[in-house]
Amino acid sequence: MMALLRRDLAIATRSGGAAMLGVLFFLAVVAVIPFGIGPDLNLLARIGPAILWIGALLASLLGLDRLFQADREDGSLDMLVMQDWFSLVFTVFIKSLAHWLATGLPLVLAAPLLGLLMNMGATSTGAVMLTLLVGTPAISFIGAVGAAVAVVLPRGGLLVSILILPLAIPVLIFGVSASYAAVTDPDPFWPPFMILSAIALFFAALGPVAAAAALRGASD
Amino acid sequence: MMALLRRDLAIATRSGGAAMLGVLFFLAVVAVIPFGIGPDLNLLARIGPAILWIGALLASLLGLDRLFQADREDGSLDMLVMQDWFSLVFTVFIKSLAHWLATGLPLVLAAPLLGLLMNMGATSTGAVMLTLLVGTPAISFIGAVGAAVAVVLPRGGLLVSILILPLAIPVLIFGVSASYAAVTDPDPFWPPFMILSAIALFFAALGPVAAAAALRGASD
Amino acid sequence: MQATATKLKGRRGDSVLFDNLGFTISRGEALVITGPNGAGKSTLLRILAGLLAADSGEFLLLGDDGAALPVLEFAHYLGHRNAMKRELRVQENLSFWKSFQRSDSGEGLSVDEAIDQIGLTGVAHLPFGYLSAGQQRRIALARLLVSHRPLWLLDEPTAALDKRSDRLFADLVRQHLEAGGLAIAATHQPLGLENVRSLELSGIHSAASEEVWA
Amino acid sequence: MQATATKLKGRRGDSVLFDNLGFTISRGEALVITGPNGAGKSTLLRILAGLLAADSGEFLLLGDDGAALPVLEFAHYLGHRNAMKRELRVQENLSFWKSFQRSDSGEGLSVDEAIDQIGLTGVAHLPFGYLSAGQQRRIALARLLVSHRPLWLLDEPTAALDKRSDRLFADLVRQHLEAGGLAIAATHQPLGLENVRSLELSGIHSAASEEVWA
Amino acid sequence: MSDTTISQGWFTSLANPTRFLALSGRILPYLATAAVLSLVIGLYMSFAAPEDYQQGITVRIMFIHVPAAWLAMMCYSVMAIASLGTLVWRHPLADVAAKTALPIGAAFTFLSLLTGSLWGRPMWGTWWVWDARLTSVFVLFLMYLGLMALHKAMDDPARAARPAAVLTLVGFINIPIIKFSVDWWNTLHQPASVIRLDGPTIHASMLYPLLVMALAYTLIFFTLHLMAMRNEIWRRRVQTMRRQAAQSIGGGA
Amino acid sequence: MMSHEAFVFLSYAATAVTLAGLLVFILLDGRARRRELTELEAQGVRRRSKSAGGSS
Ligand code: HEM
Ligand SMILES: Nc1ncnc2c1ncn2[C@@H]1O[C@H](COP(=O)(O)OP(=O)(O)OP(=O)(O)O)[C@@H](O)[C@H]1O
Ligand SMILES: Nc1ncnc2c1ncn2[C@@H]1O[C@H](COP(=O)(O)OP(=O)(O)OP(=O)(O)O)[C@@H](O)[C@H]1O
Ligand SMILES: [Mg+2]
Ligand SMILES: [Mg+2]
Repeated sequence: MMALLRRDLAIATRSGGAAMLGVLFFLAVVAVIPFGIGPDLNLLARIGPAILWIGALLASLLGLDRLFQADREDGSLDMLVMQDWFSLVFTVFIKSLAHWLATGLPLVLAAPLLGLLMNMGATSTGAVMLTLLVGTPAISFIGAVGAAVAVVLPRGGLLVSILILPLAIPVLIFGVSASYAAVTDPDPFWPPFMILSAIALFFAALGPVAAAAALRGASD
Repeated sequence: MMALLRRDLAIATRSGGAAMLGVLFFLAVVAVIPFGIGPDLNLLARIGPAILWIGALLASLLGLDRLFQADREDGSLDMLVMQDWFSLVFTVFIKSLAHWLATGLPLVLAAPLLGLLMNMGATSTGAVMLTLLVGTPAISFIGAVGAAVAVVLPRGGLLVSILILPLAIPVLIFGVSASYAAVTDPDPFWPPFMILSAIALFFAALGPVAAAAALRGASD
Repeated sequence: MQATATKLKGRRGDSVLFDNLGFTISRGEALVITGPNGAGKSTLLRILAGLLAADSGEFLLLGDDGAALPVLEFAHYLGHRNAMKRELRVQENLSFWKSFQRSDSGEGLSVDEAIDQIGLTGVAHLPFGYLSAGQQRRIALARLLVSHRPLWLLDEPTAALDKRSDRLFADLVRQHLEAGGLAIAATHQPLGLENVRSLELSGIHSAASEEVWA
Repeated sequence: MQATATKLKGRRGDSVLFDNLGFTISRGEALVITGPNGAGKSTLLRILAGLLAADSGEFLLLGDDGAALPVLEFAHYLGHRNAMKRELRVQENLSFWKSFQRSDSGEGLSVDEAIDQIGLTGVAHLPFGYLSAGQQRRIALARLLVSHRPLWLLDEPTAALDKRSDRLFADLVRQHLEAGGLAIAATHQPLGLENVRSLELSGIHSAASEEVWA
Repeated sequence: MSDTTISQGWFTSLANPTRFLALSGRILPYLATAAVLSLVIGLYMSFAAPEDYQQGITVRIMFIHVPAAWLAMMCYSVMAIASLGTLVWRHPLADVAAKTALPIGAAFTFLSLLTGSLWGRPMWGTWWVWDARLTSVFVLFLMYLGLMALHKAMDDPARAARPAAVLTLVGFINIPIIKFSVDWWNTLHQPASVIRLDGPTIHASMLYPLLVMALAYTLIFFTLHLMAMRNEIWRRRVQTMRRQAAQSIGGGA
Repeated sequence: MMSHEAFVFLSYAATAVTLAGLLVFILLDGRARRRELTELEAQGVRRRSKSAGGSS
């Protein structure tokens, strides 16, 4: 399974440059928001965490629709599906993890830079990083379900994103509220963060199982 | 060439009513935003144009990288390249156009509805529609170059993202700033809009030629 | 070890491709499936591999002690497509499959040995996408060697192979059979194997009679 | 009409696949290219089709009046891949190519006629992805019929075809030749054509000598 | 009829679409009559109900708004159960049930959004706020539309069944979100004009019309759903017969 | 500003229109499907389960 992780990462870094694309898109999002807000640095700092989170959520969608489609096209998917149920679920888990390492993690690492651009304080930036670190894997895991469903579709693209976005909303809600709680005083940081972690764990368990079920049904 | 346009549109619509998909995608993106930044209607109205533009950029990015790759994988690309230079450029133009019709146009048409949801005023919505109408084709055309380059490089290559997004970001920035200029009083709407139009025209001319050149060199 | 299919029925959409199909092969035996295009050879192989569900009937792999073995883990499936990534090197592709398809039933060859066996010494460092069609198919065959699995399910294994590679492939299968393996192959061309059983699919499809909706 | 290659040199990376290669075929003639895997057959065909640049030498198509015709517009190229969209119906795929590859050199068959000719009557409304490998290849062959082009460049046209379709294909090529067409095919299997010229690529590659970097 | 291994029991008889058609055909008239009757009674009661001292006449919107919202969620729950049927028992009718519930559920969700907006304008002074409940209902609407798009994207219903079922089940997490997100949202600041749910606990004079209307909506849902299911069975039957006809004309390859 | 009655009326009207539309759509769809079935049967395409009788 380490081999699968290594292979998917190798492909991601070699072709398309998923990591770069995600970070650049992220940057673009952060770059245009100030146009609307105007030069109000305070406001920027206030909505900064939300913007970073929204940007990260949207950037995670890039490449997600090809997660299994590419394997189907060259025939690898057959070999992945030819495993017992447990290994199949684990395979999906690993593939989602690889997707996260290639797209999600760079976003987390880029967050401090963007926090700077958004005039966010250190605490705030740290909180966003921490919540992104916990939250973006959840998006990859839940996204795997959409990607698995897309295997039977001639073309994934937008449809996958449409199917995934509503599911990712809880992650966003708690990610953002935990980030805010870290800076606004009366609200405690830990409760929303714990819920976020719980959701992430839940998705990490549910996503691969659901995606595996969809893949089993899809084979033709 | 009409046949090509029809085919590409047919493929796009096969995956579930392209026009409806664009609108749905946009709805999903917009629905996500208030969860992030909170239900403050004023703030929503202010960042509305930026959100619409970001949604449009994202929608274009999803699927753009496959513009030629899909044709290459099934062998159609050979037949597309087996044409004289002028027809090849025209073919690229048509394919980008089909991409825009399938992803960009629905977004333009959906903009008023989303403006309503984002609590944007009529002027603001109109300005966004106008800039999107001019700007999204530019993204498709410049994206075609990236897509063509992706085909060239046997291993995809980081170049694609590094190439497309930096070129697309000016479009995004002028689009957004023109939309804002239309509502904030001191700023004039026309200068940024003219620049946007100029960029769009430039890309519409340059994109297909550059992409065709890349494809000619690519064939292996 | 023994592979037995009983009363298999395969369907695509509303047409029954084959019904009441049965065979048994044991260690050292091969089965060649023939039939016109669209007869259902690939469908049959996918059903045997567990990638498609049979409409009815079953396919069992029995160990030497008579216990049923999971086909998923004891069979190699080689489909029309090669299951290799164009952007990765041959070496990377094969070692990925070697560790991904590791099995308890025995050790496979090393990647280099496998490449030698299919006669492509020296291509290990090339990206898979740089190979010619026949070379790609041969690398796909090398996948069968890098991890040992007793049952081979091969769908037109010799597509795009030149004559020398045809013979080379026949040798590989013969070695596999001699070592106690089993092979089931769908093909349009003689495989150059002796003593194989054969199964011919007629290509005449009947409509599914107990169609749910009708 | 006449197709002439003179002193063609084909290279992949640093190895020269063939050098000083020449041939001439005229109306009604076919050329069959053979050679082991990786010899350079596909490369040669792609060079002839204008999809790859030759290192040196040239390939010319001369009209009956001796004027050079653009190969791009007068040749059909059929590669290893079928150039069909899995998600579109057979009918849609073929009519797309019919109107996309419209040419002045003559009318092609209608889509339905072409499907009849390759013996797959009734599949027109199926998505291409639903067809079996051989059926897909036959639809790819039907593309050559829906728009008329005098020169056919075929890369392993009979891959995945059953025996009956092999003969059917041979008939199609024969008809094309009799109607004054030309054909160049790379293959590992006898095509069942009589009176064809043949060209064998050795598969022995030499290193590029006037290497720029050396 | 067939010797396949669908488990015995009461739903074996329902497993057969022909029998389902017969049975549903017999039930439908009664169901439809009951739906119309309860609707008439419910409408009468809701207009007979006294006006609310706070909300005035607009409180009458409640009698169509709340049942629509309930049905929107119930319909999704029906789909989720049907999806379980698809995944666990591979029951072909379960897929039909899940697929045909989609447009009906979308319609009810749309109605709850629309009547909510029409109520919100006089009550809150705005058509729409991005409040938790409103947004999560909006998300539910999106999910209905997304699933409809998914079904539309695949021409072979048999292949759409399982993936769509998986997705429906995963999307079920939105239902509790609709219920509970009000509390979660409190962590973010809220606009001043909020719905005063905690205000007047519903008085019996409003409770009864509401309950009758809810019953009417439920009956309407089941009537429409049964009809749509019958249509879908016919659609698949036609498709099957067409393909069989084409095959017998075209002959095998 | 509309009167409150107007909002009530609009909501009831919209509900009526939507539900009626759904009903009409389903009715028309059903009619079209049954017409197709009778057409096919008139063309001599027969349902298997019918023609096969009770054989299992
Ligand atoms: C577009 C706007 C609206 C949407 C999407 C919406 C949605 C919902 C939903 C989903 C429920 C069911 C909740 C449950 O059963 O737990 C509900 C119930 C209810 N809504 Fe709305 N609503 C909207 C606007 C309004 C407005 C403006 C009012 C009144 C001022 C209102 C008053 C109520 C009441 C009284 C209930 C019943 C609560 C109960 O007793 O369970 N809604 N709404
Ligand atoms: N994914 C699919 N969906 C629906 N029908 C299919 C699918 N794949 C194949 N079929 C149909 O099933 C039948 C058998 O196909 P199959 O691929 O098993 O044939 P085959 O014997 O392998 O043929 P070939 O020699 O051409 O490879 C064909 O009629 C084909 O149209
Ligand atoms: N895209 C490519 N990039 C680099 N080298 C390539 C590429 N395609 C093929 N080659 C190399 O060129 C040589 C000839 O390949 P070609 O595909 O022409 O062979 P072929 O005669 O068609 O073989 P086959 O019978 O297997 O189809 C091979 O050694 C191959 O490794
Ligand atoms: Mg086959
Ligand atoms: Mg070749």
